[in-house]
Amino acid sequence: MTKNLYLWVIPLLPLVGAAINGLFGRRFKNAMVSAVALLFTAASFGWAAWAVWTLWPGGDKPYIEALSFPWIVAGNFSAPFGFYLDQLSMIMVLVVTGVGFLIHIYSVGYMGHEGGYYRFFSYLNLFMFFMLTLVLANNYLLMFVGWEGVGLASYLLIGFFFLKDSAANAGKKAFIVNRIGDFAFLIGMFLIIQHFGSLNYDSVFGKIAEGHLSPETGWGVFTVIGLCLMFGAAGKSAQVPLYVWLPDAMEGPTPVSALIHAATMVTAGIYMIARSHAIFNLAPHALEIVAIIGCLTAIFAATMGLAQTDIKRVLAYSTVSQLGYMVLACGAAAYAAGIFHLMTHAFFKALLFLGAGSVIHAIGGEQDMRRMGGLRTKIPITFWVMTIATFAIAGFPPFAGFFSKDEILGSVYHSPYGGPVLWAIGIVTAGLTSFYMFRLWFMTFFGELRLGSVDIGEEAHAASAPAQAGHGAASGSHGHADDESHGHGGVHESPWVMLGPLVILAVLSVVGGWVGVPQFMGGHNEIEHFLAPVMQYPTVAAEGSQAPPGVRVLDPTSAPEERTTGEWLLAGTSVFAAAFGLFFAWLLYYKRPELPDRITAKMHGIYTMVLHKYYVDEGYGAIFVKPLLALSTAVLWRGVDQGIIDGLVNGAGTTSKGIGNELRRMQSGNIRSYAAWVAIGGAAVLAYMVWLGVTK
Amino acid sequence: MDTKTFLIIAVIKIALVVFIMLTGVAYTTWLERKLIGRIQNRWGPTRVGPFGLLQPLADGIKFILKEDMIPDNVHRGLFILAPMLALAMSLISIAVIPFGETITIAGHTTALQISGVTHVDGGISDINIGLLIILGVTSIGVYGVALAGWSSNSKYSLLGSLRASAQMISYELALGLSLVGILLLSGTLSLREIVSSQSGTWSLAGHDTHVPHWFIFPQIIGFFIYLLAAFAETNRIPFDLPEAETELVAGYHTEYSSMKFAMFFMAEYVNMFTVACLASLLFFGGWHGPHFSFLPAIAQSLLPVVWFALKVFFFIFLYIWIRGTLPRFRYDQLMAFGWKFLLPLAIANIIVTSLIVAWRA
Amino acid sequence: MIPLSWYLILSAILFSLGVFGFLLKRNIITIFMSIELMLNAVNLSFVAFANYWNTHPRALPSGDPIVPLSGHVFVFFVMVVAAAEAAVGLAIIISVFRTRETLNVDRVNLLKL
Amino acid sequence: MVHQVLFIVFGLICVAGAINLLVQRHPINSALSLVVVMASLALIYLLLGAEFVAAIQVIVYAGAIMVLFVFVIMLLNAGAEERTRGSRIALFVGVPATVVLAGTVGWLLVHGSARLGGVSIGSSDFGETHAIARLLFRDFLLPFEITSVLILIAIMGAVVLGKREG
Repeated sequence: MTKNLYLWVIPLLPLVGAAINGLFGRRFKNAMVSAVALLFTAASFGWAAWAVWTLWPGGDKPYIEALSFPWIVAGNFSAPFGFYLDQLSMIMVLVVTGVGFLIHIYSVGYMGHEGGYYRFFSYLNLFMFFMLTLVLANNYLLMFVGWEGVGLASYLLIGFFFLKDSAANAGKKAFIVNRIGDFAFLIGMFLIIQHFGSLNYDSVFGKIAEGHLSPETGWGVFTVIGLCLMFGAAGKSAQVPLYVWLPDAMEGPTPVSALIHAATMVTAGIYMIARSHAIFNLAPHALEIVAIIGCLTAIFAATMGLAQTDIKRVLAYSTVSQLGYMVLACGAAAYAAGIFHLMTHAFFKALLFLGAGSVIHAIGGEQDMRRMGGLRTKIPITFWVMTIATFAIAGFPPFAGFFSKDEILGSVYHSPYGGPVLWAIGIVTAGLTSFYMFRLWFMTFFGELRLGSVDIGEEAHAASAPAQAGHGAASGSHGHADDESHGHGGVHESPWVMLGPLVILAVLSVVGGWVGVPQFMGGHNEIEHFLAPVMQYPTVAAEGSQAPPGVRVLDPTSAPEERTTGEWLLAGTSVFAAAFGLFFAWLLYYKRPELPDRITAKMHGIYTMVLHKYYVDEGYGAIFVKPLLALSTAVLWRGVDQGIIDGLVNGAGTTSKGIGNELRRMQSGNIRSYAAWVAIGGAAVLAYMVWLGVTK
Repeated sequence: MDTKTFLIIAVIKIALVVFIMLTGVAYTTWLERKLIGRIQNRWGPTRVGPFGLLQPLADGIKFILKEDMIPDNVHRGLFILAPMLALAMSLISIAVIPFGETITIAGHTTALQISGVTHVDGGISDINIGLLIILGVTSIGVYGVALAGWSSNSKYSLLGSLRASAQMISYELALGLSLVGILLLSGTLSLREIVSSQSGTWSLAGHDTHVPHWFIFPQIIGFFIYLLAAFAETNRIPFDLPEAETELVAGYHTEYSSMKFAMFFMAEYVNMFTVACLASLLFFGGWHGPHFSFLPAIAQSLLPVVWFALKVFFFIFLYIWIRGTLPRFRYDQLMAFGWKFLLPLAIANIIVTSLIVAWRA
Repeated sequence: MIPLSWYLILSAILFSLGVFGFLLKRNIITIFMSIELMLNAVNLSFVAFANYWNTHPRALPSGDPIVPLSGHVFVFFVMVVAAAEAAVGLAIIISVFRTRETLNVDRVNLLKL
Repeated sequence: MVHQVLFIVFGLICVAGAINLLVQRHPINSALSLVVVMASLALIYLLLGAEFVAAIQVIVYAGAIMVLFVFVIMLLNAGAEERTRGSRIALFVGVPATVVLAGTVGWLLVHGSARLGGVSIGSSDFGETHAIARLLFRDFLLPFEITSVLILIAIMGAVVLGKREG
């Protein structure tokens, strides 16, 4: 690691781009704005690639580069501006910059005739800067800066169409929910500082490796830190308790959803868990909880995805579900599988979103799948690209999705924290995933175009209120400044500037999987080996503290090879589940389109429950939001502000006026009353002196 | 010298001195009327007794027998109190005046002074703030005049008493300050010691000048101021505006008749006597005079008293003489003279004497 | 041999009588006189203490002994101040009388609110 | 013994005079009763061996200040006091406060009299004029000068106030 890679240049470039666009964008023409944005993102991607290339394959020691001036020095705690490049962050950097660059190109076309063009690109670049700092940081604090920055960027981008109330509210919701997660992350960091004295990765993991920890850091502490980090990740990566913001985040323009809510930001949580695997490995309970949370999210989101009619909502729920998979993988201590799925998911989910974007673009901003249909012939390229993506996400063999999901399911099955139960739920979720993806695929591309013809059945009205409101408005203006795309009737294919990235992503979705072909299928699982050094910190139990009875401490270094026999069986079941999902989707939405209505009529109760996303939003509203609002208005505003503060101030005024009035009466103009007061005063003084004398 | 004998001696002394003083007062009235008469080229009282000598007796009886008339809506209490107050205050000052050294009668020696006390070792001491007491008493005397005028509830007497008391107050200042010179020389306030400090003769530049060591010589200005202030104090002729017949009827004692009027009159004359005694004591060396060795013991001890009496008589004569010659001051002239001339002069005198005393010490 | 407290009691009585006069009387001059009475009461206690210090020498808290005669000197100063006060006070009373035709304190209340 | 009798006599005269000052309706009477009080105080001073102060008391207080008062009373001739309901507070708060206070001070003095010890005529030259003079003109010279300035100011004030306008 002799050469200095100047890693800090990578995040700096998008920042400069964001600054230029942000400050001078108003005066640039759209072309100039997009040129600046693309140039800087490309430069950043190039630099990152060069850095990875020079470091390839990166030994077992991570490359650490600290800037000269210290950032925070407080007593014996110091947080430097440090950058950290090891195999894990190599992957993340490449994914972030690569997918980011593609999405930039795409949004040039997509946002072409939108208002605030320069604002959009400066926000995107800003997002890139924060994501890169998050990924490249060498200590938790700098990572936290990126963490917050990314939250800010998502808020700005979700609320890009700030004229629409629903967009602004969605932005706020996303930010607040993320903040709740960040709060837990902060507590986790504080605990790390307290127990390890520093936040730098190398010093924290080094201490764990050598095992000389301060006496009181036992199992309990690791579990607590693990849970805090996990809760933080849940906030950012939209896991069960804090996932509510992601579906609403669809209010933002589609490229944003693609970049932030599919490829990069939501994966930050998984990156953080993977990065702090040393801590989690010493906290088996935490790992179990993570696995359970991941699995729960997966199945839960998948069920919600079934009933959605808005194309982007479906994709949003599928993202939540896939994230659930990744968290499940981390929970099962198969961090490499989680990262691998993260990478492949980035490709095909970005592709799905951008494809949906071009579909919406093609039919003039209509997002409701019930209105679409028969687009197969009208926008063929988008159709083929979406098909590849759908097959990838469903998990059919040649595509990336199969390998990464299978890797996760396999490792879950064998992991001490996972076990067959979670694996079974995983398989069911896989089935549901392929069902709703192919439902989307059939409704969008097969049948005939139902644009504006069918009246929106009670089904639509029954959709949850915010989506509905957004939906209605969307169909109307969807923020599109102009309506001419709708006006001139015909559905037209998107321009090449949008289709180019789609095709590239499609290729990646296919090729991406081959990187991690497992042993038993002939491949030698390069990604596993590639990430091994990162994961190789021996997490042997610290001498002093014994693992609590009954919990086997996983030793990740145990070679994964010897479980080949059952692999074929596992892979087969997952493919079967995917095929089963495809068959049902084909049956319901292609062969006998009237079936879905009959099924929904029969299972009306369950259907409305699922449609309304199990009333989680309303529940949160009732449990948290309303009481908080009531508290702040009744108690804080009325009680404290008006009552106490104003009360004090006005009170002081009135009391002094009152006293003044009383004293005024003393000036009675009657000399003898003055005399009386003089006498009383004299008497008082004398009495005091006497009292003083007597008591002395 | 137990208290009993002391009381007896004191009573005897008081009775003796008061008797002498009152007869003296009575005969000063006679003397005054005779002298004024002679000055105004007429005889004065001759009818009653040889040369009118019994005239004072006749006046006294007249005053006693006259109807004591009290006008109505008059402040009765104060009306009666005023003359008593005036007379009492003037008589009190006599208690402090020493007449001579000591006198031994029937083996008991006592000082020729009402408040004088003879110690076992023969020393004599009296109240050591005698002079202050006289000043205090004279200032209380003003009440008599003030109240008399006010209580008789008539404009003339009120105005008369206001003027009289104003005059007495302002001249009291000059009187007090003029005596400071004497105090500087004698260094004490007790009259007996002042007199004793005037014995012997002045020695100027070393050799004896055979001039008796009286304070009149160094304090001539003081004496002059004292005399004028004293005349004003007693409302005598040059300053007797308040009860002048030609002005405000009879000043503050217009409404008074018989005995009360007599009291005022006596008070005035007793004040004259006090002033005369003081003048002789402070300035003319009291009872110091050339004494002859050939007199018998008892006469020898009385000689100083005779000298003292002669000096006092001289001042009384001076009073009457001035009364007969000088015209009356107008009121504003009177007050201006008191405040603008006498007072500064007295202060100047004090400064000069104190410088001299400091220089000689 | 009269106990000091008798003098002080007498002084206290005079003082409180002065205060009563100060409070109860209606005529300004009488009020003024009761003030003089109060001052006299204070003088009495000064002189009493002067004599007391002479026979029972005491020291000031600051250490140096109390000069017995200082009581008399204080009385002297009190008198001087009382004289000055009387002069000015009476002048004021005269001017009040000249403008308000009355000496009754309750009538002189132009400062009433 | 004689002293105690004398003290009680003069004390009673004093208190009687003071009470008379309160009781009398006409200011002239209260003025005269005040003169009586001052004279009896002078005598009490003599009892305390303060000759010079007694003389000064007579000359300055009784002789000058009270004359001034009598003078003004005579000049203004305002007549007796009239009963006007002036200030209630003076009556109902002032008086009781003073009574209570006088009571406590009195009780305290009586209670503490044993500790205080006695007072006697004292040595002959105690109240001597020259002793006071030495003290006055040496230790208390500054206050003496200041009071003289005070007197000057008082005189000027009185003259200015007393002058008839125009």
